[in-house]
Amino acid sequence: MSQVAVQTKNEAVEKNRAFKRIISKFGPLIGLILLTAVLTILSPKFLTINNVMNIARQSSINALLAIGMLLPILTAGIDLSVGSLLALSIMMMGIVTVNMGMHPLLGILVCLSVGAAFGWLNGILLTKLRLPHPFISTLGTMNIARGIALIVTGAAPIAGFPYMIQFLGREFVGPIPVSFLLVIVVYVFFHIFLTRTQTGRYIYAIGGNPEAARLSGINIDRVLIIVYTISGFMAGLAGLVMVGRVNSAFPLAGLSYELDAIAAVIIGGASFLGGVGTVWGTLIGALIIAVLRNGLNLLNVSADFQMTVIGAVIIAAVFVDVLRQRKSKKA
Amino acid sequence: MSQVAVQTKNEAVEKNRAFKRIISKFGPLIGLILLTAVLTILSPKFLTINNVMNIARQSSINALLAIGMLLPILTAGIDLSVGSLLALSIMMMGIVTVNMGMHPLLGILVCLSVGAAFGWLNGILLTKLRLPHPFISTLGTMNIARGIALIVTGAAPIAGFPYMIQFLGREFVGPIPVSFLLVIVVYVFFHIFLTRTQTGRYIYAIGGNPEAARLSGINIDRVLIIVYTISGFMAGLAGLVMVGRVNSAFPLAGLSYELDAIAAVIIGGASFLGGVGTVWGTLIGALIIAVLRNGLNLLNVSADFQMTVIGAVIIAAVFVDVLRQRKSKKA
Amino acid sequence: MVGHAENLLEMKGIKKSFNQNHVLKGIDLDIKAGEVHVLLGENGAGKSTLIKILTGAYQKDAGEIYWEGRAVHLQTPADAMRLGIATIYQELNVIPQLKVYENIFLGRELKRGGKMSMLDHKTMREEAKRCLEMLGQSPDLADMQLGKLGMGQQQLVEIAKALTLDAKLIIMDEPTSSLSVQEVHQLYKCVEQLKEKGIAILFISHKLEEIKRLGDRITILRDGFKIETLPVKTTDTDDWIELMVGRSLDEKFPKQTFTLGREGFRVENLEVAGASEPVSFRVRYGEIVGISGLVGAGRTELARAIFGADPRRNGKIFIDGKEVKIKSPRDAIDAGIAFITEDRKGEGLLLDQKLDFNITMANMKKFTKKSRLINLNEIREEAKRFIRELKIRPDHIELKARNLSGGNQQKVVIAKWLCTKAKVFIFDEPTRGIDVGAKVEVYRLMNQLVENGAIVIMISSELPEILGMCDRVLVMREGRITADLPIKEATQERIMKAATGG
Amino acid sequence: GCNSGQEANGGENTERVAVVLKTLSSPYWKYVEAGAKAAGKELGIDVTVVGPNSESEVMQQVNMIEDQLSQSPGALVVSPTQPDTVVPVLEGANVPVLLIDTDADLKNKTSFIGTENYEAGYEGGKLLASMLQKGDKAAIVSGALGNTATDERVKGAKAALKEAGIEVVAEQPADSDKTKAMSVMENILQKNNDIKGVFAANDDMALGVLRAVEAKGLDVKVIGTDGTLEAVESILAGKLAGTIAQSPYDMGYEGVKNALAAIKGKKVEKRIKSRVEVITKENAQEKLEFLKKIVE
Ligand SMILES: Nc1ncnc2c1ncn2[C@@H]1O[C@H](COP(=O)(O)OP(=O)(O)OP(=O)(O)O)[C@@H](O)[C@H]1O
Ligand SMILES: Nc1ncnc2c1ncn2[C@@H]1O[C@H](COP(=O)(O)OP(=O)(O)OP(=O)(O)O)[C@@H](O)[C@H]1O
Ligand SMILES: [Mg+2]
Ligand SMILES: [Mg+2]
Repeated sequence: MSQVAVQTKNEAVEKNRAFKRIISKFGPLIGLILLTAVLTILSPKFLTINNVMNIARQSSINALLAIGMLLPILTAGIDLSVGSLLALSIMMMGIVTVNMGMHPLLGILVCLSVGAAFGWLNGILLTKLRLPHPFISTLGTMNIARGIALIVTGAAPIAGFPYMIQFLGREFVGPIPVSFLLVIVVYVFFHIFLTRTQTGRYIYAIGGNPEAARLSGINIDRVLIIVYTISGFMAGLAGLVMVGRVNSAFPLAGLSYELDAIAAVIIGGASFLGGVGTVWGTLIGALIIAVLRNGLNLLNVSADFQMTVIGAVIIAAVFVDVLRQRKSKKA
Repeated sequence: MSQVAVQTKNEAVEKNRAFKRIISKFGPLIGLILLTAVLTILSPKFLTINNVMNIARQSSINALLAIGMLLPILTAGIDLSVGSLLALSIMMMGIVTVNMGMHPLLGILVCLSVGAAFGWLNGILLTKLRLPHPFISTLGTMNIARGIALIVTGAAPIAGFPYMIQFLGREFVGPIPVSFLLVIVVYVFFHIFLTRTQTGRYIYAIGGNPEAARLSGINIDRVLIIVYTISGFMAGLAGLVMVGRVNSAFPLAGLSYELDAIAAVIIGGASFLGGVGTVWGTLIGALIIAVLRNGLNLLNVSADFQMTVIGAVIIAAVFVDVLRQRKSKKA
Repeated sequence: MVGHAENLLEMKGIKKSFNQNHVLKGIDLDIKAGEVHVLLGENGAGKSTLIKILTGAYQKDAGEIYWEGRAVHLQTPADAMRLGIATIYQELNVIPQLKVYENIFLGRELKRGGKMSMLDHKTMREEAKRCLEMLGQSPDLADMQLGKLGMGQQQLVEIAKALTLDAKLIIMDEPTSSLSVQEVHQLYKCVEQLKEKGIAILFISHKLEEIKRLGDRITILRDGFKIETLPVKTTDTDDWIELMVGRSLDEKFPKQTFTLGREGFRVENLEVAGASEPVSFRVRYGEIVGISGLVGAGRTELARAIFGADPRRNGKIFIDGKEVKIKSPRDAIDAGIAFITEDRKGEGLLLDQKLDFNITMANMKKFTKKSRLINLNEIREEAKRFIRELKIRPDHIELKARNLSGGNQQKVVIAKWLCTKAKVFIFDEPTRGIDVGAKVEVYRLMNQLVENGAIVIMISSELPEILGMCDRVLVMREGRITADLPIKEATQERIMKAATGG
Repeated sequence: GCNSGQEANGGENTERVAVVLKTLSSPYWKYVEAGAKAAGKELGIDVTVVGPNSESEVMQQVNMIEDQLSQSPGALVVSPTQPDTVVPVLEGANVPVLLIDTDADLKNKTSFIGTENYEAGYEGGKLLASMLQKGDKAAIVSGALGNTATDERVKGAKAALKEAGIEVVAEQPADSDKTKAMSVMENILQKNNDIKGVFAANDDMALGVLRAVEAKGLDVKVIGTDGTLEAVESILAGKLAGTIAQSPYDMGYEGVKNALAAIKGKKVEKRIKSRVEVITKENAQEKLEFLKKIVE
């Protein structure tokens, strides 16, 4: 009988442990749920299908940038250039499709490849030129890309994109914005990439201990170049969605978007020291930011208070996560 | 005889080594010298006393912020809030001295203590609330402080400060701006602080290996709180200089100054991974940025090209340092 | 020019220097298939540097390497792995954030199909489990996050990693330095099995008994030169030592016995996490107390709890009969306790700081003048003194800790704690990675400490040194003390029995 | 543009006018630049136009003024981002100083050329009110708080709307960013779907707002400010209801022209008003042609 008792207890412990693993996996979710609960109480309009779809749409640009940003952060790096790359990508797309009247598909190709190419450059600067930290190389390309975006059209915006380009950012499937469906697809892809492929695991390994990774035969340079290229590519993709949303490209687009992207990644539980962070955490981080902005608009919080509230909520969201982890450790 | 020969050779080796040590200590200096040389050739106005003093004055705000930023970076942290703290500090000073007409000394006290108090808060958030990385806590306070700065006067600027407050940012001793003298004094102070005091050394130790530091009996929390308090204090001091320069305080002051400060620190040879970086490197980093901006202005480079050039030079400045180090290693 | 075909590996005239420091001045080495070839040399002799050249981690300045008779150029670790060279480095090279099985397969993951296909987590997990069992470990380990394991277990993971690689040559740089008896024997068995399969092993160790037991040939390095290659079985260990240090060593354990004094240090009812009962023990002046046990027995945890490095719920600590309240390492240091940690890289050193900084950092107060400024000269002098006393090499204080050899790094950690002038010294694996000559220095130091009225506790997984240097032995198992033996009664068998519970 | 100026003077010592703007990275300031350069070309003088990367770089503008002064130009034309901040440095200038677009409390200024932003905002509010009924609901989308130009416009618009009895039910910031403006408007409409009109503190935001309105298929009048090419095209297409143009081209042109007059010692009016144009569908075509001409 005591044998059975022990077993039952063990099972309970096992269950408890599994539960904790889930909690700890979906940690930042608690912050999101809390925030949603508060806003639902404060504003009756908040939890309506319509508004939820608004949030889904509004979060998509940042969500795409953030998932790109997750990779450099996993390797203990950072990519400050994404906002500028977004701008440069869409300006080039505008020139190709609107000013030069080429086929929209070519425009999309240009948009994505400009982002990827500059991202690749970031990777090369970091690995081949051996610049000390991506903060510097991407700060450099951030300025370079923004400068070029301003130069190419003399700071003039470009409007009137063909429907095919606008599709992603504009259309709906039923009530669901295509841009959010894109986000889901991209996130699933990245989840598989990071957990189930060699390169994905190497990204974690490099962030965890670069020297050990190198001695294990991992080609660090190659992985880092891939990482920054992907981050740049995602900037291009986010740009494509943005153009679809506002049907125009302007050289100051994406200004300081890198901060929101980084915040989403970190709120989502990733670590600047590298090696720690998940795709789903990042998604929740991006949603927290979008929900917050949306809620403040709905409540018509005055502009000066908005900043203060955003600051406080960023801290609170992360703090909830910290509390949770502390608790799960104790128990 | 061969004995003598060996000795001479050894001496030569010793000298060579000492020379290399100096080079490696003043590494980023080479970047600065190169940049100066190029600009002197391109513009006859560049190397005039008048212009050099312009650069000294223009660099001083960033130099003060950067030396404050060096401390968090040495501990493998970061302080994103300095720009906002600068704004909040000077708005509060404006309210106290201009709007309420109190004594300027009280105003200065308020300015410095607001910065320090918020910096202290950053430290508390990091150490006592155990937020995962100062990026988040300071991103939060960055928004909070900016929000409050906007709220306190309803976003209106404040002008007409008493002379005593303007003194630091405005006056000259002979041809030398007081603000630059202040920078020198502050840098000497920080050099002594970091190399010759317990707390200073602990800052390096924490950045180098926090676990080893803790096991060596270092009270990490206490040191980190000091670090962020100092960083905040320096934001207040930089604000004081800014108010002196422009005789006004406005709530958007210091917007994105954290980026320049971080860039100065990193260009100056410090590492984001902590434990590495010097006071003089940081000064040179700040000067490189100021010289670059000034030079581009003198050459009347158009705004869009300026961005591109600044981006390229940031990368180049760091790259020169990398090349130098690689060479000194090979030899 | 080609190498000799009968050699699996041949290195000829290998030279390497770091800045002005000429580490290798022309080393020749050859390894045959199926042999265990041992490298022996003092700390800093260049053993690790030589093998890092062989694994592609460093680039040689001069010389040639032949693999199966053909000249090869090893640019990256991947090149060496491709040839069939697996390496267990001296310092742990693991990714704490990844799981154990992922670490084992790092760099050569198994995939479901072609080159671009997804990873086969299942097979990797299975393989890892098999390999861990071969090393006498629980297969459940495979799914643990590596960072959560102790040093010893991490080292085992490194070994497992090398074993799963289908290698022709396995390099082991002091693989047993953080293992305890049981694991060490498991490893010996593995080595013998590998040998039978015709796999060559390049083995680095400072433990002469194990060299004697495992080795076929031994190559001795000194001052950057190869001194000689000898057959292991027919030569004497004393001859090796003489070749290695240039003089003979009279005794390996310079044990001194002092008159026992009163009780100086006592621990009462201290709970080590996960243990079924609390720990109590006392130490008297004039004795050295050893703590023995298997990997993961909780010895390090006990020390950390005493030192305030981990939170501790219960337990009292007394020094000279007076209770001391310890909540943090600072409190412990103030109370006069020094804790020489086992993981020199993770917990001991500031790798990017100079030696004087490292040596003096736990006792900065001593060098702070009334002006609140630190006297840099005094720091330098003090550091120089310890560098001289402990024979740390190279001996200039301007060197960063990172650029020291493993054994010399260990000495720096010891120096740091000697510098605190503590009353109670807890050494956790103090001689890990230290050469025979230097070990004697460390033992002498312990004698000196005891003589000068300090309390010395030594945690060690090396039975010979426990038996050779201690006056009393505590044995731990699963967080409890299972035996407290005076040295006269302590035999290898009794200690093992208490450690395994068998 | 400046090379031709030198040629026109046949190698003589050309007069040089330095123009320091708030930024050069938006269409509005590009028009000012175009005006200044055109004046330089016509008058045969050397014109240098500079400006920081963005309107938030206040100290960078001050630095630019210092750097221009150290090259001793004949006159300086400045458009101050934060009016108070340029006072100390310009007070020490020993050349004529002309302000354009935004005024500052500067004793030694030669002239101020421009419209107050408050006035532009007020005109915009009036225009919006004229399209609505008394008692209708309206929203305001402002720039980044603390940006004096957009803040002043919002104040002006609010005053005009209040006078006309229009109720402002929401006022939210969108940092002069088109995408953010769209999101903000979506959210405002979520709560107030009976809004009839929106005033946006610049044209970029107005176009973002318009996009959100269009997506919902609502009939909401959107008024912008600046009169950029993109906005005017939108007005022509019957989308944007109107915009307030402050004649940036004229400001640049007049600034340089009067600077030369000041150098030559001629008398310059202390206050030169530039036109505020209310652009709606009626006059949009004309404006479009003008804008297209100047950006070439
Ligand atoms: N990266 C480096 N930079 C500079 N010097 C180095 C570096 N790596 C090793 N050295 C120096 O090379 C010498 C040999 O070091 P190595 O690690 O090969 O010694 P070892 O024989 O393995 O010693 P141990 O037994 O202590 O492990 C030492 O003097 C060390 O200081
Ligand atoms: N940070 C940690 N998190 C979780 N478990 C840990 C951690 N550190 C150690 N352990 C576990 O605690 C147990 C005791 O480890 P400890 O290091 O105290 O043993 P030890 O007797 O000193 O052996 P070793 O020779 O490995 O140092 C081991 O099972 C180990 O896996
Ligand atoms: Mg070694
Ligand atoms: Mg241990």
